[in-house]
Parts: sequence; C-alpha cells; structure tokens
Amino acid sequence: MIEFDQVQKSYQVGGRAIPALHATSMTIQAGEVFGIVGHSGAGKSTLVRLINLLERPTDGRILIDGENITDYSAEQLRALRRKVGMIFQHFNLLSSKTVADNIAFPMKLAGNYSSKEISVRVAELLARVGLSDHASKYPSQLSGGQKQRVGIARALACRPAILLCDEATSALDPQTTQSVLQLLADINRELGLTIVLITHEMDVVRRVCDRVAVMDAGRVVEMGAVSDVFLHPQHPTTRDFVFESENIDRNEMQEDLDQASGRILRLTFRGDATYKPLLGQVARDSGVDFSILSGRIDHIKDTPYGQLTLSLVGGDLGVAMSALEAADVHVEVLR
Amino acid sequence: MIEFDQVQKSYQVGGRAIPALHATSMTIQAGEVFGIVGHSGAGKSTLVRLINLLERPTDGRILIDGENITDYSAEQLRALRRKVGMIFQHFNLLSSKTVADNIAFPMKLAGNYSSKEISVRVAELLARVGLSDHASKYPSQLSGGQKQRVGIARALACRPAILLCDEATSALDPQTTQSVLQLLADINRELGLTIVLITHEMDVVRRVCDRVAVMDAGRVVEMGAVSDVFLHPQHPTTRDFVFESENIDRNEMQEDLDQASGRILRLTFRGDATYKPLLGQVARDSGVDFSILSGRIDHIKDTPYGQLTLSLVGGDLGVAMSALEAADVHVEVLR
Amino acid sequence: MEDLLINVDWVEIGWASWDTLVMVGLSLLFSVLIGLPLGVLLFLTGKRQLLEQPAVYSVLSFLVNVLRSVPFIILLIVMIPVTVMIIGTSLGVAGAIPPLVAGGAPFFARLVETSLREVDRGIIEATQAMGANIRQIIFGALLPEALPGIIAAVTVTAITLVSYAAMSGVVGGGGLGDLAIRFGYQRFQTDVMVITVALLVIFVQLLQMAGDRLVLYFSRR
Amino acid sequence: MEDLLINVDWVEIGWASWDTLVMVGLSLLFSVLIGLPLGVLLFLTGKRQLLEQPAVYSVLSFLVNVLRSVPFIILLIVMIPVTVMIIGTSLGVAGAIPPLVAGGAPFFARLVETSLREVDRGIIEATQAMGANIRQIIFGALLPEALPGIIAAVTVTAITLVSYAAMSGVVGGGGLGDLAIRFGYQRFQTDVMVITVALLVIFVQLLQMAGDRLVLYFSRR
Amino acid sequence: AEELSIAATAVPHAEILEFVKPQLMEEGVELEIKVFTDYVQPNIQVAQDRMDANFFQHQPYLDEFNAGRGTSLVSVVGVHVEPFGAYSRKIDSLDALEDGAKVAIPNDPTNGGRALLLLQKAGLITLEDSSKITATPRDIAENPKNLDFFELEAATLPRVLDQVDVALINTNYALEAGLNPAEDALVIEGAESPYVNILVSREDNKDSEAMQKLAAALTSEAVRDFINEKYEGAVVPAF
Ligand SMILES: Nc1ncnc2c1ncn2[C@@H]1O[C@H](COP(=O)(O)OP(=O)(O)OP(=O)(O)O)[C@@H](O)[C@H]1O
Ligand SMILES: Nc1ncnc2c1ncn2[C@@H]1O[C@H](COP(=O)(O)OP(=O)(O)OP(=O)(O)O)[C@@H](O)[C@H]1O
Ligand code: MET
Ligand SMILES: [Mg+2]
Ligand SMILES: [Mg+2]
Repeated sequence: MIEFDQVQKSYQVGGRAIPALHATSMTIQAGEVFGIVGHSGAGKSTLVRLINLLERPTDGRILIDGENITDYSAEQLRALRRKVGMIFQHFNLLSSKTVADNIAFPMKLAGNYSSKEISVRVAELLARVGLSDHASKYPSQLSGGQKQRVGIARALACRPAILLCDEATSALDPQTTQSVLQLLADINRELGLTIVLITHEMDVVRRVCDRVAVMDAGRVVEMGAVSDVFLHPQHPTTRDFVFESENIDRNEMQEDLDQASGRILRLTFRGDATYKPLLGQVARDSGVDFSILSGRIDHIKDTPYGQLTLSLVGGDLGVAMSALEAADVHVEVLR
Repeated sequence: MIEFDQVQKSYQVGGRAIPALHATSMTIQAGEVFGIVGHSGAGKSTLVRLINLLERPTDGRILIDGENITDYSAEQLRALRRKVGMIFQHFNLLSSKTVADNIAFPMKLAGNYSSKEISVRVAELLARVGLSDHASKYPSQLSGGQKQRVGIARALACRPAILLCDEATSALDPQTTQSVLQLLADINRELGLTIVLITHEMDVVRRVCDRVAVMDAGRVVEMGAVSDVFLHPQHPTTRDFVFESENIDRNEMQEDLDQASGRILRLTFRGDATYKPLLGQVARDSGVDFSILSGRIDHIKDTPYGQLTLSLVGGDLGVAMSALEAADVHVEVLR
Repeated sequence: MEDLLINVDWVEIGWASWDTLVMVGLSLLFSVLIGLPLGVLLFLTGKRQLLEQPAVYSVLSFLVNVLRSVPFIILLIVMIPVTVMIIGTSLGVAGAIPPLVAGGAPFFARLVETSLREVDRGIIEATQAMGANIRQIIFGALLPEALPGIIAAVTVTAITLVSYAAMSGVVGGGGLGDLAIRFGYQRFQTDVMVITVALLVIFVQLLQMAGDRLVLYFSRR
Repeated sequence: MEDLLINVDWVEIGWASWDTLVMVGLSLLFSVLIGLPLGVLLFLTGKRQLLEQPAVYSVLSFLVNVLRSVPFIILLIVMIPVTVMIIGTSLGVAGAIPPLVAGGAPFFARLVETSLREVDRGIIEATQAMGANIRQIIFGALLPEALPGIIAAVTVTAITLVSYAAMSGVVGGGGLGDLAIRFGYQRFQTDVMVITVALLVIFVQLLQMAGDRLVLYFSRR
Repeated sequence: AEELSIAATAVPHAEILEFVKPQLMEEGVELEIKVFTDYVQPNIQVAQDRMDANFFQHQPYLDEFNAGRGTSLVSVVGVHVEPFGAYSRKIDSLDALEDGAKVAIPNDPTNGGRALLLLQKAGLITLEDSSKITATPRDIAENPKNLDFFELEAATLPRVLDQVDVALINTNYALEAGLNPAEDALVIEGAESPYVNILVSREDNKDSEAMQKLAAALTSEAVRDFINEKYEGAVVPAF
C-alpha cells in the first residue's frame, strides 16, 4: 500500500520555487493497477518519481506498507528500490550495454541471482517483449519502440512488488501495447504486483486499471474506480479525457447535434445490459426512430460497457425512456 | 511531391548489413497529410529520415518535386532541408538553449528573419503549443510532453513546405494531441503544407490523414485513402491496426461472439448513411432483435462513418439484410 | 618572521607574479584561439563524424602529436627562430609566449575534441535537419552544447600552462615558477620556494574555482 | 649516413627508449590507479552530484590543485623524501616514477571528473532507481558510460607523462626526452636530438592511435 | 649612456654584474642584465648579435661550444672560479670508497666531465681521453672499484647526498645546501683550475670601449672584495 500524506513538491526555477505537486493525500492499494492521467505538465511524472524518492518531497510523508520512506536510511531506501521497478518516460537505457545486458543489469545489481538464472530470465523477457533477435544490439541501434520495450523488460527483470510506469507504452503501436498490457495484467493477477501507471491513452486505463487518478495543474482532481470515473466524469479535465477517448470532438459533436433532429439522449450501458437487444426492441415497442450520432461499445477491464449518443424522432418518447431505464441503462437527456 | 523509387536502406550491425527498408516505391502528393503506421521496428523512422537524407539510401532514388535529392550538392541539400521541418521521436532539443531559443534556432539559422520577426513568431508558437509560461526554462526542466511540444513548435518555426513528424504526439495527452493536430490540419489547409506523419495512434490517422501507408518488417504492405484502408483493411497487419483501433481485442471478441446467439454481422456505414435512423427501422420492419457487440460511430477526417458488430436473433434476416444493403450499408457476415 | 623569510624580495615576487599572469594569460588566450578551431577540426574530420576526412584528420592529429611529444624545454629552444619571426625576440616573458602556445594549443585541441565527442548525436542531426551549414552547426549546436566541457578544458589547459611557464627561465622568461626553480631549487632558499609555490597554488586554485563555477553555470542538463 | 648520425649511440638510444617506456608505463599505471578513484570522488562529491559534500570536495580539489600548481621540477625535488620512503631510492628511473605519478594522478583525476560530468543524469537515476549502491552506480553505470571519455583522458595523460618524463634527468632518470635535452641540446648533437624526438613522436603517435581506436570501439552512442 | 646587454646565470654572475652596474653607469655604460637558467641560449643570443656579451661560462665550455655550434665567440676577461668538490656523509676519505660504491655526478656537459676529471685526478678512474672535458661515465676506461655512477642535475646533488656514498658538487650548490667546502670536501679543485669563468663577446665588439670598461670593472679590487666577502670561498677571484 502506498500512501501520500500531504505530499508537496516544488522545483527551483531561476531561484524561485515553482510547485509541481500541491499538497496531495491519496492511497494506492497493494495489488491494484492504479492509473494516472492528466494533461502534459500536470505533475504525473513528478508524483510517480516521489514513490521511489527519485524526487524528494518538499513537504509531507510518503508511506509504503505503513513505513515512512522519507525517513529511510540510504540502505533501507536501496532495499525498497530493489523491489520497485520503474519504466522511464525517456527510457534511460545504458548506452554502453547491449540490450541483453541492460535487462540483466538490475539482476546483477541485486546480487542474488546466478548467471544461469540471469541468462534464462533475460531470454524469457526478451521473448516476452519480442526482442529476441535484438539481444546483442546496443540501444543506439534500436527503434524508439524497441528501446521502450527494453525499458519494460528491464523494469520487470527482478520481479518487483511495485511497478512504476511512466508512459510505458507511449512509443508502442497498439498491438505491442496490447501485449505489454497483457503481460502487466498477468503479472498483476498472478503475483499481486502493484502497478502505478501514467498514461495519456485512455484505452490503456480502460484495459488494465482498477482505479484512476486525474491530475490537473499539480493537483489530483478526481480519483476512483475506472468505470465510475469514465462513465460519470465529474471534473472538467476528466470530461475532456473521457470525451477525447470516446473520440468525440466537442466542436464536431456540436455540429452533429445541431444538424440532428429530435431528442438527443446519451445512454450508458454497463455489464450484461450492454449486450441485450435493447435498442431494436425499444424502437419497435415505442415506434421511435433513432440514429446513433456517436458512441462505442467496449470493455472496461473485464466489464463490457457501452455509451451511445442517439437522436430520437417520432413515436412515444416516454415509453422509450422508461423501457431503457427499466433495463438498467443510464439515460442523460442532452437536448 | 515526394517519390520513392526503389529505395532501400540497410544498417551495419556487427559487420553485417541488416535491411531496415526493402526496395520501396511510393509517392506522397504535395499538400496531403500522409500517415505511416506499422509495428515497432517496422522501419517507419528509417523511411521518414530518408526524406531529408538524415539517412542515405543504400540504393534507389528519392525525388522531391521531380528532383533527385540523392544527387544534391551539400548546398542544395541544405536549401532543401531549410524547407523541410522535422519533429523527432526523441525530441533532440538543444539542452543549452532555453525553450524560446530552441524555437528561434531554425529561424536564426535561416538567416532571413529580423530579430523582431523571430520574437513575434516564437511568442506566437509558444502560445499555440501552450508553453508561453515556460519560455525561459531549459529542456531539462520540462516534462516529457512539454519537450515534445517544443520540438513541434521548432519544426514549424520557419513555415516549412514539408513537415516530417516522427511520433509527434506520442508523449501528449489527448487534448494536447487534439490541439496539435488541429494546428497541423489548419496549416495543411491554409498553406498547402505536405505532412508525413508517423504514428501508432489510429485516432491520429483517422483525424488528420488523407492517405496512409502501413509498414511491416521493412515493407509498405498497404497504402491508400484512409477510409478505404480503415474500413476495408486487406493485409493482416492493417487489420490488426484497425481492429485495435476499434478497441477490439481479438480474444475477447471471439469470446463475445461465442456467447452471442444468432447471426453475427459487421456493418460499415459511410457518410450520410451513418446518421440515418436505419437500425430501428430495420428492427421494426423485419422483426429482427439485435444487440450491438462492439463498434463505434465516428469521423474519418471530415466524413462520418460507423462500424458495428451486431448479433441478430429472430425475425426475417433476409429482409433485414436487403434493407441494410439498400441503404448503402456494407454488410459482412461473420457467422 | 623577518628571519624566516630572509631571502624573500617582495618586489621581485610581485614582478614574478605579474610575469606569470602575463605569460599564462596571453598564452592561454592564444592557445584557446588556435586550439579551439583545431579541436573542432579534429573532431569534425574524425571517424564517423560530420566531415569525415581520414587524410586531413591524420595530418592534423600527427601535427598535434608532434608538438605534444617534444619535451617542453626542447620546444622552447626549437621554437626560437619562429618566435623571433613572430614577435621579434625570443627573450624574456614575450619570448616564452609562442612556445607556451605551441605547447598549449594542441593540448587544448585534444581536450576540445574529446568534449565535442560527448555531444548528443541527435542534437547534431536535428541541427543538420534544419539545413544548418557547418559553421552554423559548430557555433549554433556543437560549441554551446559542449560548453561546460570546453570550459573545463580551458581550466585544465590554464593550469598546465602555469606549470609549463615555470620552465620559461630557459629563454630568460620569468615568473613565479622560474623564481621557485632559480631560488628555491638552485639556491636552496626554502622560504622563496614556499612563498612562490604558495602563490602558484593560490593562482591555480583561483583558476580552478572560476572554471568550476562557470562549468556549473553553463550546465543545463 | 654514418657521418650524419655520428653521435648516435644506438644501444644508448635503445636503453633510453626502454627507460621512457618504463617510466611512462608504470607512472601511467599508478596515475590511473590513483587518479581514477580520485576523479570519481571529485565528481561524486561535487556540486549537485550524488554525494554532494562541499567540504570533502574542497579538500580534494585543493590537494589536486596543489600538486598541479607545483612546477614539475620542484615536485621532483620536494618529493625526494617521499620517494625514498616509498621505493627506497629517489635516484634513476625508479626515483622518477613517484613524482611522475604525483604529477599525473591529479591531472588524470581532473579529466576523469570532467568526463563523468557528461554522463546522462537519466542513466544515473535509472541505476539509483534499481537500488544500486554507490559502488554499483560507479562500476555499473558511471564508468562504463564514461568509458570513451576516460580512455581519451588516459591518452592525454600518457602523452603528458611522456613530456614530464623528459625532466626526470633532474633526479637521474633518463629516457628519450632526457637524452634529447642533455645530448641533443646541451651537447649540440643535433643528430641525437632529431632521432630521440622522432622516436618520441612515434611513441606518442602510437599512444594516440591506440587511444583513438579504443575510444571508437567503446563509443556506443 | 651606451647600453650593454649581458646574458648571465643568476648566481654569481648576475649578482657580480649588479654589483658593478652603478659604477659603470657613472662611466657612461648602462648594463642590461638578462638572467638565463640555461647554458646554450646565452651564447646563441650573443652569437646572433641579439645581446652584446654573456657571463656564465668557463673557457673549456666556450671552446666546446664554438666547436659544436660553429660559432666564434671570444673571451674578454677571466673573472672567477667556482671550484668543484667531492662530498660524502658516509666516508671521510676517497680511499675509503668500497667496491661498487654509488657516486653521483652532475648530468650537464660541463660539470659532468669536470667531475670525472676530478675523480681521475684522485686516481679512482681513468678516462679514455684523459683531457676530454665533456666526458661521461661511458668514456671511462678503467674503473677498478666498479663505482656505480648516477648522473643528476647539479642542484639536486646535495639533496641526495644521503643516498649515495659520494657526490661531486659545485661549490655554490654545496654552500647553499649548508656544506662547508673547506671542511667537508674530500677533494676540491684549487685556484689553478682551468675553469675560470669568463666574460664572453663576439670578435667584433670585444674591444669596444664599453666592453673594455665592463672588463675592467669586473676585475677591480672592489669586485675581488665583493666576491670574497659574499661567497666565502664558494667563488674564488681569478685575477
Ligand atoms: N542505427 C541503427 N543500426 C542498426 N539497426 C538499426 C539502426 N536504426 C534502426 N535499426 C533497426 O532498423 C529497424 C527499423 O527501425 P526504425 O527506427 O525505422 O523503426 P520504427 O518503425 O521507427 O519503429 P518504432 O515505432 O519503434 O520507432 C529496427 O529493427 C531497428 O532495430
Ligand atoms: N527539474 C525541473 N525543474 C523545473 N521544473 C520542472 C522540473 N521537472 C518538471 N518541472 C515542471 O513541473 C511540472 C510537472 O512536470 P511533470 O514532469 O511531473 O509533468 P507530467 O505530468 O509528467 O507531464 P508529461 O505528460 O508532459 O510528461 C511541469 O510544468 C514541468 O515543467
Ligand atoms: N658557472 C659554471 C661553473 O663555473 C660554468 C658553467 S660553463 C657553461 O661551474
Ligand atoms: Mg511525464
Ligand atoms: Mg521510430
């Protein structure tokens, strides 16, 4: 369990202290996948780098499993860091070591692996991130995504208890992202690994996170279970993220809405309701004609959900609405 | 117009030449936004870096506006490069210059701007990428996304005729991405800027690209108008990308399909058909019950489109299918 | 006290300090003026670099090595005709400067070459991609990015020149080091030796501190 | 030909070459052994670095500066008692080695400090984040990443030692540089001077080429 | 006043010149004294007409130089001798030298040869050419005691006296280092030494009025007193 207790962080810029993280208190549960989203410069990297004290808080306490790590001795801190893996936004690979040696590096540092164990593990991780053919290249000979995958493999090498991911898939194509996320999810499930994951891809949050924190200008402005935050965003920043992720361009949506006739509803299905043949039945029963203006049907982690914006014309609107609500669909009237 | 004529590129690795780009011929039209997608390591960066000869082709010719640039003298090459902006995957900012000076740098190099012009343009670009408050910071004091935005502003500073973007928005959150894409689209429209854009975010392709090339293992395996490639992908790699972008996890989809009863159809709407109240009408007319298993309704650049996977139960399937086809909907029977 | 420093002639020490300052200052100036372009050229024409030119590199590298291999005392002597040609005399403080430059410039050039090698290739590439010519790459990207390393190189060179300057007595130069040798060493005047060496230490310490401060100031990474 | 090289005693030149090799080789070895840890310590305790320790840094930096400020001839003399303590004699080639080390080690340490400063902070951070202790950071990340720069520093130091070694005649050392001075210069035997200087140039050139090759080999960026 | 530029070694030459400078000024000759640490440059400067004269060397060295460099510098007047001696902290007499004893001698051409000549005179060694003033240990024909020679810079010799059995040291360095030539020297050159330090100029200005005034001043009674008083035997007047 990772607890932030009124943690603050400022950077010195030209002699002045500029806050990057305002006093923040929050808790990340052991074994959960915790997402952090927020605009560029919101303070996400800062927050995550505080967890292994790469940045020291200007004020406040950080507790891991109940212990105040800001009080740790150098030796205690090293012990902590050995069980916290980190994937860096800028990879930070050792340019003087081959791909295989980069991945082996944390295991060598840990000192309690035989060279046999190391080579087996490295080979396994290389296969896992699809770089077996590149084992003896140097980082400068890799593509951007390949570098990032080396960083991922390296962070996992010592089977950490906590994994900090700073945009771990930002340079990866969707399929590679998918397989990396699958890998993380598997480890999370099998070994109870706690994952703190910064991302700007809402799909990533949707797929693997249990809870998510939304940051804005150095503050955590919203936090909760992913489905709650996604389907019922409260803070404007969260709305921005969710809408964007639904691919709704605000302006275009407005245009579409303006052009569309009739009532406009936003329906949110969750779980089993999603796959019920509801819309057709309602259309039949109420005589209402509907067009789908935008929306998607997908999963949040393992739960299916759907969110559709419809325009409804003719028929009996009241019947339609109550039929939908009866079927556990959340209905918002947009116009 | 950028033409690749049997262009090849190999890298020396441990004494052996490993091909990163197999003989490739293709044409990028002047004024278009040309997307390149492909898995990590497919050769996207290599291909783009050939356009301004940061990499020299091992074989073949590259023509820009009909001139073979591989024959260019150093002076001609510099003149070419001055009108080609580039956004790098790893930003490549000058660590010794402030944000403002980094953006001003290409203008100073060009030598034909007064310092007044430069400062006006820099201020304008800073505002455009939302970094006005950070003008006098050094790159090491910026967040990842902020660095990337500096790189974008720098590439635009001299109003290039061709813009090469190597994952220009990979470190940006969706809103910032959106505003950067808007910026690129605007310049593309207003000034006829040719944009070559590597991305792994299919949303980005969908929003701004006219045409797209799909790369796999050093080859361009599919190329065409975005809507064609997206809605009717031919090559397996393209399918992967399109499915991923529809958020369809193959396994999960298979599970859903297995659970779902009845016929399974994949419908593709394009243009006006998208917003017609078709589904309800069909349900009413044919008595078929449908559930939406997955799908999305969105835009490709300015054209609305929709793609839905439905399970159909009961009623008259033939009537339903012909009604859909009559309304210009592309119907695929999956099961 | 008076007794302890019985041999110390403060006026002479003052002049010697001034001579050291002049010799080191001027020779450093010229070493940098000559060594910087030389170092840049060495870097640029080296293997896998922008203007890769094995022939030019070999010639330059060889020249630098020749100047660096010749013991400084020999350099002082061998340079005499050249020195006379350049400044009209090979005597005294002025006569010591050309050999000091001949020793300092190639030394500095090597250090510059080494620190330019540390500049991120991506940054050089980005600058090339902007259509910069060589001059612009050098002044706009290479030198600013390597500045902390180059300043450290200036510091090291300055201090090396201080120790070279001590040998200038061979051509009738002077300065603190020469005083230390002539009086402290050859005449066994320990007091003079201690004072001159202390002054040299202070001088070097000041150089180093100034250098360190500048390096820190220009380190942006 | 015979006439031209009338003064050249090849056996003596052979011995002198050997002496230079021994002096430079051994003093380089010890300079690296002492200077490397010293340079690492200077780097680590410096401002904004891992073990920032202004007091320790000042003391070390001062010590290094003292050794670097003392003219090498004076160092040769002042070191005599220390040299006798360490190796039992201050005479000859052996006696020249401790002062050469005293001159070479701090010089090398400064160069090491400079090249460690060029190591990407992100890499150091990543290593720290893996729970590495200082020893591991040094040997696992700092030194391997700075290796090309450190090799270049070894080359520069080796060549500097070649020129220092020329002064070893003061304590009865020898070698090519000393031969050049005593016979070539002081006894006007131009042929000896030319031969010895040529050998020195070849020696330095070989050192430089070996260094350059290693730098290239270890440059992975 | 007429200017006369003189190259000199610091001690005692420059000091003697400084001593005569005021008097010469009165006689209308302005001395410009330039100190060198080296034995070649002063001759070159004079030979190339960049300086008028020098005062640092003895006749044997000048002869050697003229022969080696093809110059034709000439002696104007002899002034003093800096006698050379053998010193030891281990033995009281050169006869007590054991087989294989360590002997330190200067490594510069003039003093090294001079030391060997002194040892030859003491009967310890025989040189191949018994009058070669630039001899080195390699020119030794017979070395019955198998003396082990170390060649060091002259000023270093007193500093390594503890490490060797005997060292041959210029008197000026011996004095500076606190040795007493009269008592400590096992053997020392006499006033008959051929190594008289001379004022040297070119043929063409040897007889100039200013030069002659300088020569006269250097061999005056005042200078004799000055030398005797100041150097207490380390420098012996030779006029
Ligand atoms: N300098 C180099 N030396 C050797 N191999 C290289 C070099 N640069 C790239 N490669 C290899 O060439 C292939 C293509 O690289 P490229 O950078 O073009 O990929 P990419 O499509 O841009 O991938 P990504 O999306 O991960 O950035 C990769 O397998 C990579 O390892
Ligand atoms: N070393 C530093 N010195 C000064 N300011 C800094 C430093 N590091 C970060 N900042 C500033 O602190 C703020 C938060 O930075 P942080 O890196 O945490 O953002 P982020 O949320 O990770 O953004 P991104 O998504 O762009 O990576 C930014 O405004 C940034 O400019
Ligand atoms: N002053 C020296 C001496 O008498 C003379 C050296 S000859 C170059 O010993
Ligand atoms: Mg960040
Ligand atoms: Mg790439």
